[in-house]
Amino acid sequence: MSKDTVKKRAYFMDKLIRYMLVIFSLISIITTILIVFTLFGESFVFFKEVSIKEFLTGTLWSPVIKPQKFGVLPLLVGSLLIAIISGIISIPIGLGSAIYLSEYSSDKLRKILKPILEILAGIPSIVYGFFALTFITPLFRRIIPNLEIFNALSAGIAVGIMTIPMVASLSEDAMRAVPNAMREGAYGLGSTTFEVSTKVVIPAALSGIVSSFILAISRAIGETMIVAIAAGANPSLNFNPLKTIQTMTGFMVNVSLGDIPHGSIEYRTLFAVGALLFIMTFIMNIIAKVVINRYREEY
Amino acid sequence: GLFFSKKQDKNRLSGEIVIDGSSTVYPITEAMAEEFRAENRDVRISVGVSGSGGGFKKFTVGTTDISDASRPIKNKEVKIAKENGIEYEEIAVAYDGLSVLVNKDNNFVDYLTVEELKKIWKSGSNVKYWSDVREGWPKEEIKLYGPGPDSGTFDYFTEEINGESGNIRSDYTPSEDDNVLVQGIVGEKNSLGFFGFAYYYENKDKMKVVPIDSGKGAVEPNHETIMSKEYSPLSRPLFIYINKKALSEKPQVKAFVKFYLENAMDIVPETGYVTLPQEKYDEQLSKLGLK
Amino acid sequence: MKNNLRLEVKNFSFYYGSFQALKNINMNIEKNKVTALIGPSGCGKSTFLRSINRMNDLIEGVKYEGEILLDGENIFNKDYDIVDLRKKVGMVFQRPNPFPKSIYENIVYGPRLHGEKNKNKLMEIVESSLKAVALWDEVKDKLHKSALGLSGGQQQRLCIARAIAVKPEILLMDEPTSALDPISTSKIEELVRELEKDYTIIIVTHNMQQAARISEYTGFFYQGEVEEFDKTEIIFTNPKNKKTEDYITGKFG
Amino acid sequence: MKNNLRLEVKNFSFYYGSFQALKNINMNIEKNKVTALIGPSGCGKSTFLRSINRMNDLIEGVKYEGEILLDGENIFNKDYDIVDLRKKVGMVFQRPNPFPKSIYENIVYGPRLHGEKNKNKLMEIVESSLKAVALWDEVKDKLHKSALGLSGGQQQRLCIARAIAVKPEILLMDEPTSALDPISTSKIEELVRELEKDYTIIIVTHNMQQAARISEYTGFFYQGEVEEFDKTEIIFTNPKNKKTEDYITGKFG
Amino acid sequence: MLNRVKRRKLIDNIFKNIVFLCTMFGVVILVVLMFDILRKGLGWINLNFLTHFPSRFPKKAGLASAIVGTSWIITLTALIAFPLGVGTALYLEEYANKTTKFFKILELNIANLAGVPSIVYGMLGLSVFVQMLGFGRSILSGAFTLALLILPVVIVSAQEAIKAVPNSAKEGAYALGMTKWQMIKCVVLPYAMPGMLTGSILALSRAAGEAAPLIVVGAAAYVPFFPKNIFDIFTVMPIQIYNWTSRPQEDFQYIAAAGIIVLMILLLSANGLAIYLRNKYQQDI
Ligand SMILES: Nc1ncnc2c1ncn2[C@@H]1O[C@H](COP(=O)(O)OP(=O)(O)OP(=O)(O)O)[C@@H](O)[C@H]1O
Ligand SMILES: Nc1ncnc2c1ncn2[C@@H]1O[C@H](COP(=O)(O)OP(=O)(O)OP(=O)(O)O)[C@@H](O)[C@H]1O
Ligand SMILES: [Mg+2]
Ligand SMILES: [Mg+2]
Ligand SMILES: O=P([O-])([O-])[O-]
Repeated sequence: MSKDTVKKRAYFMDKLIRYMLVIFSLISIITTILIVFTLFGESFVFFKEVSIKEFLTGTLWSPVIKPQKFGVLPLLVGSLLIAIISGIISIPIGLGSAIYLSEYSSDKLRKILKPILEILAGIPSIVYGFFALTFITPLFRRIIPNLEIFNALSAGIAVGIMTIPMVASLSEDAMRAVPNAMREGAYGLGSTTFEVSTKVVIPAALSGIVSSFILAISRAIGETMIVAIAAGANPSLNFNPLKTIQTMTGFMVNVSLGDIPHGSIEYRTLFAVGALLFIMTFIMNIIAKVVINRYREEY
Repeated sequence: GLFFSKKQDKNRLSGEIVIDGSSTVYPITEAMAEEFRAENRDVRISVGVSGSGGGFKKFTVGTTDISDASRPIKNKEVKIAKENGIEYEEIAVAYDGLSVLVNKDNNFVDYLTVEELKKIWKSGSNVKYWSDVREGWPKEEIKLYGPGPDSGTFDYFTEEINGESGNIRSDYTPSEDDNVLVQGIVGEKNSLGFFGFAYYYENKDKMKVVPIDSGKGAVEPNHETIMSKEYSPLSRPLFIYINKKALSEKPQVKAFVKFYLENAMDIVPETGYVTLPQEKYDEQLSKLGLK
Repeated sequence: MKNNLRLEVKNFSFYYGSFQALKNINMNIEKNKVTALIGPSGCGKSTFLRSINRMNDLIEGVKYEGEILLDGENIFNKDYDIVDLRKKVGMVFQRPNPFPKSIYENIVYGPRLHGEKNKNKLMEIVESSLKAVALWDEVKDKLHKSALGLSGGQQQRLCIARAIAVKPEILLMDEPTSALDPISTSKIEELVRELEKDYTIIIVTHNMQQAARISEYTGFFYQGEVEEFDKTEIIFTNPKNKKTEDYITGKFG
Repeated sequence: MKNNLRLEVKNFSFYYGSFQALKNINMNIEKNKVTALIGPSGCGKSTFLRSINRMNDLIEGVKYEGEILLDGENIFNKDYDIVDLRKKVGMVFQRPNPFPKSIYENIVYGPRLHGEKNKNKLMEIVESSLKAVALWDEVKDKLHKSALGLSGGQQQRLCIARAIAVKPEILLMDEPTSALDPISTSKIEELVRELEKDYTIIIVTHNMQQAARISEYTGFFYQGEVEEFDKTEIIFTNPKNKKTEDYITGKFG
Repeated sequence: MLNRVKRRKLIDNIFKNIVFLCTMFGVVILVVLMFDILRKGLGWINLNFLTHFPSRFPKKAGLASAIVGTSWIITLTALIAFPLGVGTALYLEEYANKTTKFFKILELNIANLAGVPSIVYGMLGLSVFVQMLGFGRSILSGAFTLALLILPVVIVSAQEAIKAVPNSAKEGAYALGMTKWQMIKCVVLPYAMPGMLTGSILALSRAAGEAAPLIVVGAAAYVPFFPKNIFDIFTVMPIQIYNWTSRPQEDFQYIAAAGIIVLMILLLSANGLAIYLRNKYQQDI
């Protein structure tokens, strides 16, 4: 084979792959466009009947129960509650696990523990749902007697547990990618492992760590089954985690798998809520981006 | 040669039957499918669960042959079916008796009248304690459980008791999963809830069923009272909808529907539901020309 | 003399998995003296240096035999305080490894760790350390820029500055001038001479002249063993070992 | 002489963001000669070297002015084939950067890329390249072990071997012996002398003796400018520029 | 001064114990969960359970069609999502100009997709793959739906893995005259493969446990036959399990637990394979 053909082929491959990769990345854009079309098309019809103002500022949500009310705030609060509670669980515990695995544990132990944690991510969410309902809730009820059978607290904790591996595993990867020379430099100055982790490794791995947080929170907001089983289906505008709530996703899964006739206004709420959820994650992501960039500029 | 002729002799059925729809009707259809398949190995029959509404969504555009439904088809759905040129038959296959339940340790609720139920459940109800329901009952707060507004059971209950589909007080604890409701009633001393008969029947010894008085004395739900409609108004019919074209063009669908109606008397009770009277099945068989 | 000993290495061997990188090393390091370690690439100099502040602990699957005594105490003792050890025994690595932080943050990291909070004091430390390594003029206008934007030699000097900012008692330097030009090199050598008054210094170098110029003692490593260890003048003028002589005169290979 | 020119650098300036690292460089590099670049740390030697094979393209926010002609063609031309350029212009970096693969794979990767498939040939290349950098004996038993487990000096030699395995026409070497002992260093110097017959070599070094020993031409960089560029013997015996003289005699600082 | 060291060491020690407990928290929860599930389900696992089709009789009920369905779906999902995700990540990290609007939109867009609830992907799958593209209620539709669902996680984790590849190694590759793609094969993929695999394992595990979007797409609960090809109708284990948990008969709760055990074993072996691959790659580094 002549050198020239080798070269030509290499160049051709390079070009080909380049175009292929562009197409690959366009798929995610296309997905979004399709989602936007799916959600916003029907929402458009919905907002002909219900004013955006009523939807966004109304404090009562009962699209099926008469009299119909289309104030989405209770669902929004429900979703936020779940996201916050699960974040309180998954972020510190996940990050703690990541630090332990990457900075303290031996290679051998890590090779055992990490896959074990990853199994948590693979347990189907119904299992967590029933775990929350039949284990966490009864357990907490002994301490908090006025905890309702369906409540945001247990569901949020279960969602948090489920997303621990996401934080732990991805953060650990990011931390282990920090070159050892950095650690050695810090240890050489007499740092404890705590100081090496918090002052050198975590700042250096920050972007990976934060993106694991964002994935976990996004996942929590998007989680359906656990919430549908353990948090109840009672949209109420309060921030009390001991009460029954309904989240946006919980509502959506009920409507889409339930008995509501397609084409009715009740059914269209599904799309309006979906669209709102989409916009919300969008805003959350923009905020996260800004925050990360701020942090990075310090260096 | 031998193998071939044998196959021809039996005139075996094959092909697909695609069924989807109500979660309430699913157990019956599944049982039918299982028995049907025992005799017709080559028929590829599948049953999905996506709710009555989800089922109709697929049925009215022609992706399924049969749709399970725990309520009659609605006008909007009829319209879509028309637009897509789908014609169908509605067949009632069983009854479900909605059961009203309280915690096992509840020793004062002996029965409830329809009026009392309505007083408790109607939209804007101000019943808070048992004592608000009937004098002499303790002043303890009632905890209410029931299916969420997206199920057929909810629809039926609100219509029959509160007089309007979707009319219900907004502060009860709904769940779309009946097993989850069982947990609520078992776990809460002052609970009151309702759900499908089968769920009560399977958890009989964990909770207490409430007889309902609709003016002719209190009646407890069981197979006899539901079938005889003595237990009223909380027994409702369950349906399957059959695509007419599939019925006439696919011999396996026709055979399956025939099988369904002919064996309902035996199989329906196994699944925790209540049969229609035999005449009803016969009637429908002749209506479809399957007799 | 015994009183003047800071480090005593006794029958020390070191293994990476099954590969033995150091073989039965014995060496005494005197207080407030500069000891140079020389030897061909791969002979174990870095490994030896990294054993003294137990930096090799960070590598999986290593093991060692023998002992290293610091002021009479075995640093491998179970309850020996490793953080304290590393504070006492500073290190400059073979490859510059600045933190991905600003130049300023790189220097104050250590002092802050060890309790210095006063901003003015910290700034003083930054200035004096950077001046000591002759880097101050080059970077004084970009103290808050990332250290990763410095040239190779600048990074190496920054790492030296970072090490001396915590005022260790013993300083391990692994080829600290390999990436430096002669001027910076002579600045660093000057610094070493200066530090010698208060510090005990062990320096790995490939530069014979450098070893000759700055050290009192020199150890010659060869294939994981110490072939010869003696006063520098003896090693360079009158080595007892044939291999040492060959190596120093460049005959060897 | 014009015919012997391989590289012509014309009014070349280079910026990292707003910081100007190279100022109006002019330089002619002759074919089959060794050109040494010297100068204090941070003066822009690496930057210059990395401009020649456009390695600096990989850094965000840089810009340049002027041109660098390779065989008469400006390498910054829009349609200049950058991959080809880098194939022709090999490079050994200041810090060793082996691939996360076995020693063997590190060496054969390039040749294989450029069309060599024959296993025996590849093994020949591995052996000869490793022998050329005097690494063969040390690693011949662990050719299929990860290259990241080698000592600093071994890694540096491996990277040189990797570079020459693809037989570039021009070789850029950024302090290729900074982590090496004298023996290995002299081996590498020998190699450079050898390669000179077929290659054009530009080498950055901090070691004046080395520059004097191996190069025909020497350029002295100072704060981003070329202060003096001439025959090595002239630079080292009779520099025209005061700064050069001071630097070479070590007076300067 | 010594006091200070003592205090710092104390902090370190406390911290170590805290992060250890964090790790153990996950492990303990897993043990509790597994214990509960095993207690309920282990007695129901036998050969029949693995080889039978679904049935309304607890004793006859089996997972065969769901196991096969899940295997099909997950394999196909991996085949679609992994190249797409890694490819997109490579484009973003290695090819795209990070200062352009297009890049920023692309990145934001991916982060966004991660938050879209799975049910919406189900709706999307129903209208696009099942109806528009005409794949019907098939394995193919299901796999594409799940692939889109996990794509953002695969992309983001692959991106992080690529970011961590040392620049010096890349430069070394370019200096040998490699094209970008050759450089990626030589340096980026080997360095980043462990991280990419981790992300994909997590994502695939999630896909294997998803029921809702597949129900919307049209997976059935009762499928008493094996799919013949990727255009066939199917069921998956989570649907089967979900279906069992919602039945009134108590025995089915145990069967659901047995189903979960089997699903976990399947996930574990898939994880095992991926972990083996990950360690293998990590060793080379
Ligand atoms: N990536 C970068 N970003 C910003 N500034 C840089 C970058 N790399 C180098 N510089 C600056 O450019 C100048 C020249 O750097 P260069 O690396 O070319 O020096 P050098 O002559 O090779 O020094 P040394 O001998 O120490 O390696 C230095 O002042 C350095 O701080
Ligand atoms: N992490 C490691 N794992 C396995 N072997 C190693 C490791 N680090 C070093 N070695 C081996 O141990 C021996 C000594 O290495 P060391 O780094 O101490 O050499 P050195 O004398 O510092 O060499 P140089 O002057 O090239 O830096 C070498 O053969 C090297 O290949
Ligand atoms: Mg070394
Ligand atoms: Mg340089
Ligand atoms: O599934 P449903 O019977 O509630 O429609």
